[in-house]
Amino acid sequence: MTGEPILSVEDLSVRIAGLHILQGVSFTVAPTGVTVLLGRNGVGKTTTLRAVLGLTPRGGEARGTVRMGGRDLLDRPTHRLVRAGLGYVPEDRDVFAGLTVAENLRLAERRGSTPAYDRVFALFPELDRRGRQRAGSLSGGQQQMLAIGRVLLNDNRLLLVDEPTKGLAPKVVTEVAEALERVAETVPVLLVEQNLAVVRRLATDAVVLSAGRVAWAGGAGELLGSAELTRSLLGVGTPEVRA
Amino acid sequence: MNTIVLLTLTGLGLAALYFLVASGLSLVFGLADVLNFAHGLFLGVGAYGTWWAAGNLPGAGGEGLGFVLAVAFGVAAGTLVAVLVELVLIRPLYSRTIEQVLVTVGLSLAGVALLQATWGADARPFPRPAWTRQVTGILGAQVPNGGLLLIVAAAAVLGALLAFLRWTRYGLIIRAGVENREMVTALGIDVRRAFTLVFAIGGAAAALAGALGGVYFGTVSPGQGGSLLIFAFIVVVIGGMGSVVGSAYAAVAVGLLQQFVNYYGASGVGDLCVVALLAVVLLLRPQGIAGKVAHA
Amino acid sequence: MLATRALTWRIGEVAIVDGVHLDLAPGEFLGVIGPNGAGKTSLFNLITGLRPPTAGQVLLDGEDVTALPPHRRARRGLGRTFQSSSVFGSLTVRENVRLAVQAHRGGSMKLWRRAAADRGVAAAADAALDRVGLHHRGTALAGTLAHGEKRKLEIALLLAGEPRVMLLDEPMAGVSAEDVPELVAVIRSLTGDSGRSVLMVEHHMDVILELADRIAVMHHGALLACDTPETVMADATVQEAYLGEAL
Amino acid sequence: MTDSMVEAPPARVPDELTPHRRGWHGLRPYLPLVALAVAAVLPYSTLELPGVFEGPLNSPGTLQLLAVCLVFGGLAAGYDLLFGRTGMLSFGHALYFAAGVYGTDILVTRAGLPLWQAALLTIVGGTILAGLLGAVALRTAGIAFAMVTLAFAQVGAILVARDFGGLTGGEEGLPLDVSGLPAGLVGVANTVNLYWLALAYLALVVFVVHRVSGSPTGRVLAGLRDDERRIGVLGLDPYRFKLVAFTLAGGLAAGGGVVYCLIVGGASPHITSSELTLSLLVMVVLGGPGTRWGPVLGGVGYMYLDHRLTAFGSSDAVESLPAFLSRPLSQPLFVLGTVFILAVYFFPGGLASLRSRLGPLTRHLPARRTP
Amino acid sequence: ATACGSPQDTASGGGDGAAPVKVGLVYSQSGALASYGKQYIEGFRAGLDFATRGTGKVGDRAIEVTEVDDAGDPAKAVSAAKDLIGKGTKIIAGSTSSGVALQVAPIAAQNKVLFISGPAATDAVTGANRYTFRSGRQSYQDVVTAKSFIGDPTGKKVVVFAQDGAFGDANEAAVKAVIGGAGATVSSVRAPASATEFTPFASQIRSAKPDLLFVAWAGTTAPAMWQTLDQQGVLSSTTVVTGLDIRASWPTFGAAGTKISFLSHWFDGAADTEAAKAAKAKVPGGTLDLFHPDGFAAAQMVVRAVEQGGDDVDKMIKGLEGWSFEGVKGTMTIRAEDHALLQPMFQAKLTGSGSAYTATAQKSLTGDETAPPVGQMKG
Ligand SMILES: Nc1ncnc2c1ncn2[C@@H]1O[C@H](COP(=O)(O)OP(=O)(O)OP(=O)(O)O)[C@@H](O)[C@H]1O
Ligand SMILES: Nc1ncnc2c1ncn2[C@@H]1O[C@H](COP(=O)(O)OP(=O)(O)OP(=O)(O)O)[C@@H](O)[C@H]1O
Ligand SMILES: [Mg+2]
Ligand SMILES: [Mg+2]
Repeated sequence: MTGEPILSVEDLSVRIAGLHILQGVSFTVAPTGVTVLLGRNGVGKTTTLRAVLGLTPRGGEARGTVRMGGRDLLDRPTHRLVRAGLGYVPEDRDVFAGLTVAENLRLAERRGSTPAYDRVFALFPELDRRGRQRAGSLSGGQQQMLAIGRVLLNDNRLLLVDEPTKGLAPKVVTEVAEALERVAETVPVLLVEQNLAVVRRLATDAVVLSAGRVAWAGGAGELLGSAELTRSLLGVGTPEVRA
Repeated sequence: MNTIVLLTLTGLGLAALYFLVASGLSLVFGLADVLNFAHGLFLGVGAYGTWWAAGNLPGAGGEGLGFVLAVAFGVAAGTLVAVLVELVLIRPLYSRTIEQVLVTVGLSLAGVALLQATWGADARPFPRPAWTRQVTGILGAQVPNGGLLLIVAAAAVLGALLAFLRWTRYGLIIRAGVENREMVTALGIDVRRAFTLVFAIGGAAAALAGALGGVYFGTVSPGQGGSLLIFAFIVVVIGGMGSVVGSAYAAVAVGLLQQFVNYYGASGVGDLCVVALLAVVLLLRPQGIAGKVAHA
Repeated sequence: MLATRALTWRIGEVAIVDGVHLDLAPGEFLGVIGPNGAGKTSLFNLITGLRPPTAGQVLLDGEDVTALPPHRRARRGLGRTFQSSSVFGSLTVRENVRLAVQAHRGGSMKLWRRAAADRGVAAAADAALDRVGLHHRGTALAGTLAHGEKRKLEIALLLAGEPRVMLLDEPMAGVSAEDVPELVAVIRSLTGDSGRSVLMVEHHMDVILELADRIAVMHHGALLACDTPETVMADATVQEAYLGEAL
Repeated sequence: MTDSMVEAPPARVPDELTPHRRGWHGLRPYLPLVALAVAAVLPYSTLELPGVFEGPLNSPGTLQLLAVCLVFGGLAAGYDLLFGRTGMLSFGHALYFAAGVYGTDILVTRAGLPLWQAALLTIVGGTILAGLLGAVALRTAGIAFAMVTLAFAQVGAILVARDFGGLTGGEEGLPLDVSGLPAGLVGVANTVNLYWLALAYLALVVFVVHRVSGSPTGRVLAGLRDDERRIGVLGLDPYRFKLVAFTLAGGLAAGGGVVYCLIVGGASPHITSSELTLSLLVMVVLGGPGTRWGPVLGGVGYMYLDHRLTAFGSSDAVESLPAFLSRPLSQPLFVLGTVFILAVYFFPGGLASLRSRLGPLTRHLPARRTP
Repeated sequence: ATACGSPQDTASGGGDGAAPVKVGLVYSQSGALASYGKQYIEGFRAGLDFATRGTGKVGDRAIEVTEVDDAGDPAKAVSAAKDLIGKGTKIIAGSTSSGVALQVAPIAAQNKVLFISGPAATDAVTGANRYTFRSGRQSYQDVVTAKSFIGDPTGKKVVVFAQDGAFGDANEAAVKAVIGGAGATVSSVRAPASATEFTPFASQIRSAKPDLLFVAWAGTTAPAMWQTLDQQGVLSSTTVVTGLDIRASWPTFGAAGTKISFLSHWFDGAADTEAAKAAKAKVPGGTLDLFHPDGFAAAQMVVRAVEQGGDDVDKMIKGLEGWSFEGVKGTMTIRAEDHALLQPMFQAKLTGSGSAYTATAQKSLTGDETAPPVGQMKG
């Protein structure tokens, strides 16, 4: 790990509707590169990202400390965090179905910085072409592109990205992975991803969650290089099985 | 001929009144997705605020600039109440639409009762410039000036609202916020402020409608808003929710229909026609005249 | 078993689905691939009747069902999953599946029967949950499931209906790597000698290659090719438009 | 714009479809019967509840008030079948209730039919009316559905107010001609029979709603509330099921109208107003939509407040307050409205949520003692 | 402790010679008719004081008044009436609105208690049943007063402008009977009660060119309606008659007020009777208004009933039927056949401007002149 972590999560615990979903999760995100958050369905990856952003649902409660640049993030309003440079690509895409693609992008513009439309349209020319289409009528993959494009419009200090390649055609998966790689050169990324090929390509650090706790944390190379570790933590023999 | 002119112009006056009431409703209901049954309260506050100012506020009165000042005071009062309501009562309840119903219904009951407790149940004469009671001869028809005033005001409000929605980002923020508030905040936007603003504008429009409605009716009474409200709801729905332009079309359709049927048809068929219009429009086009096609 | 004839759906000038001819034999597993926005989900919507086509026909067992509403087609044995999970969020996971079983077995219009008393429905529902590995979540509200769990519930709902023709829209999206083999096994068990047919959209090529007898390639609404996996994978256009350089 | 207002009806698992919680042991299923028995013998008690009721429990005034409350409890429970359990927001439910009230009244008073015939005809007629109008209105969904039902109800209100053929008495209403009624239903001394009638109605509605919700059909209705498209893809016709729920709820409301007409001894146009539908909605929300007892509690509570607050407003306690307090407090609607607003913040999820909210509290109490 | 009782218990009334007499007043303290109710109760208190000469007692029996708010809702009024009757009340009075009066009247008959209806103007209360009386005027008396404005009606053209519904129907029917019956041609223009824009109706009226326009309009839209009639020149082209409402409404007529011929049930200064003076002295503010006389007369009738009947309702009825007394308005007579209350009515003019208007009596009609036709007792 190099330098001070950009984000440090300490003893994060989340309860929703009486369920103890995260039970004291601690990890850090390095100031450069991609830190991946891995784990089976339902272990709490999304819950972790959302807690960092202050998006724990009503009736839920997040405790612990989440620090970025020496400041505690918990209990700060989400929109402040985002304006301070925390970009978020949600798991369910969450595009505004009733708005057009262009309106969705316009909404993502942040005051005080020039929106980098070139960057977005270079990666996803589809979005440029479909500016006037209602986002709700986009195909699943196109919605995913919009969700990613929305966050690339601005310059961020840290990106929280939840399963960005889900539902994308293999060719686009490669493109998105490349794009994230390029982004990660300047902005650290905390990534949740199920596609191990993508993980292998991008990840510098890895955190594995299991049942609401951190099961393993360390360098990504170490994890993916060891068949024993991947089998015990990720339940797959060698990641090469899924290309 | 002059009967037709008269019916058309007075019908437009009526339409203008409906539109004024509906515009705020449409904004709050259509954009912020809050079924605001307390809209009548904002109307009442605007009317009573104007009435009170004309009698008590130095400089304000029933004529000329004094009247403008009184109306401004009423509108300010309505806006303030709307903002307070949003901040205190509605804000904790976004996305809990069902409970919003309870709160706004409660508010409308309590608010109207409070007006009644303070100023009594009886109608009070409303201060207004003398010229609003007179008529202007247009093509042989004696058109009441009060109605003309409403038409002008409604056109101004329509223009202002369209400009607001077109030239600012707020329309966008609110439409997005209704779909998914969380995601709007996750884009770094303070969605709460936008919603407060919508309520403020809705409240201001309602209060203006209340004040001008007072001019039109000549009196102000606690329950006055309520009777207009049902037509305003109908106008909003026929027009397509959240579409200000749609509301304007619908208001004109409803106003003229009522006026002409009341004159040429049997008595009271006007209301039935409006209700029938509502049912037919919705059955043929569930999203209203100007509403976009809802998508699965 | 299932066939489409020149099935077309246009919005204005644009053809979203463009004259698709498709034949699905009994027991066949047909994979559908294609770039994002190719019209795969739209094709499913036309086949299941959620959208009326602008032209063409849908045939089920040789019969024209183009004019039938979705529920009538489902009654004839057409089942599907949705790309973005659509489960009954305010019901428990188990109740979700029971509803699906009950819908399939008939007797839903019984106002005076105790639903819980039907052991047969309960047993079938539990069996379906078991197969997708969700039995331990039976009492959770479906709306609160994690993303991957919802995907599994989608498949359980489909299984519960025991359809003869199944349309799966990206069943693996978001399913954790560890669970993929299990789910693949479940899907594989759907076809085989049971005579059921499957039409599956999936972007995970390894899954498609493992399961599909034939692969259809969609592009700009039209069917580019429909052939054995080997032939399709060797096709240069598919390589270029869809697969790109694999990671 | 979105129809999320109606597409996102109160998310709550119907009691009938949730696994039974432990804690009540085997007793829980019998509690409703116990409650019914207690309610049935209530009129034999001379218990005085000062401030709660004007007279002892067995006094006609108290029984009349309770009867009205019970009818509305039943009405709210019936409306919840639509709203809370199927997710259909109808703004015209008052129409079927009013059809029950005016139908009975007109058939008895104007046509001189015996009560049982009038009641039967009215309930059948009300159900058919609901079926027909529902068949049209259900071609729309969401807010449009709400407004179409409102439009139908509004037509009903206009027809009643216009007093066609002098049938309805217009805004003055139509007192019920009691000369042909069974003697047991007439006169203050027989108020208790009306009370029992209302109790029977409430019990019937709760039972029907309970049975239906727990039936295979109820399961489909609960599914409809969440995702109509999915129901279609599962092979069920959403329209048919919604129509069944709408018709059944309409029939139950018409039945409530019959009982109410007898209790109040006539019909007045208040009950045709859209405000009544709104009140039903408020009752259900107040109590907790989609729960077995919530709507009943909401309905009973609402009507109780509505009737009793007039007495509260003119009570000495209120009048002795300073003017700025006593003026608003003497307005029943002010207090009622304020109660609604407070209820949302103190009982989110309705009165019925009280149980689950108190549950953890009681569970935690013993734990607190030993920190 | 819980005691057991019969579910059919109702307290029996009095019995004991010195026990207080229970009187229940069910009227609007809140709701849209609250100000009518307020006048009624002030009038009642003044009347009770007047009729018992300040003692509040009849003989040695105190009158114990229970007030209940019905908020204008018949259902609440019925509940209240049943409660009162259950507690042994033999006399019920009040009913600010017609709907309430019509719904409570049968309850009184079913339970054999006396009911004295209040400001409710509907003709249907008269002759409703032998237990029901009224202490105010009825619509028919208004119309007869209106007729007095046109002298000989033969060949005259009369238009009734009224709202849809029972109130409008009753007025239209009464005008047809009273003025039409006397030789005038009567036609009508009807508008929905919810109407807010009156130009179409004003145009219809103007083109009908009536000799007399009779307006029966109640509700908050009245000022707008008057303004439209004025603007469209109806008020200046014909004689327009309508009922004079409570004082608070006078300024809302605006400029139209001085152009209308009013028929009046009562206004302060309409007559200078002993009772009126007494009432004026007692009523808070010292100014009488429209419905003070109704409350006042109700109290007089209650006292009379108790004097004559004690606790026996049949005797009360006997004592009231045919009774003549000096009320606020002048001589009032309870007609034995149908319990109509024959009473003087007034013609009035408004003068003034702004918020200060005064009404002056032009003419008064005696109870006999305005008597409605004798009807059959229905129940
Ligand atoms: N609102 C909620 N109420 C109750 N439980 C919830 C809620 N949200 C999430 N959970 C539960 O928390 C657990 C963790 O969910 P989370 O979405 O964080 O998982 P995940 O690791 O992102 O899974 P996936 O890979 O499927 O996306 C799940 O079991 C889920 O059911
Ligand atoms: N109402 C509409 N207006 C315009 N274009 C539409 C509309 N509905 C769908 N489309 C377009 O139709 C195309 C087909 O969409 P569809 O969802 O069928 O794609 P898909 O093949 O399922 O893609 P994915 O793999 O990303 O899910 C997309 O390009 C989409 O943007
Ligand atoms: Mg997740
Ligand atoms: Mg798709």
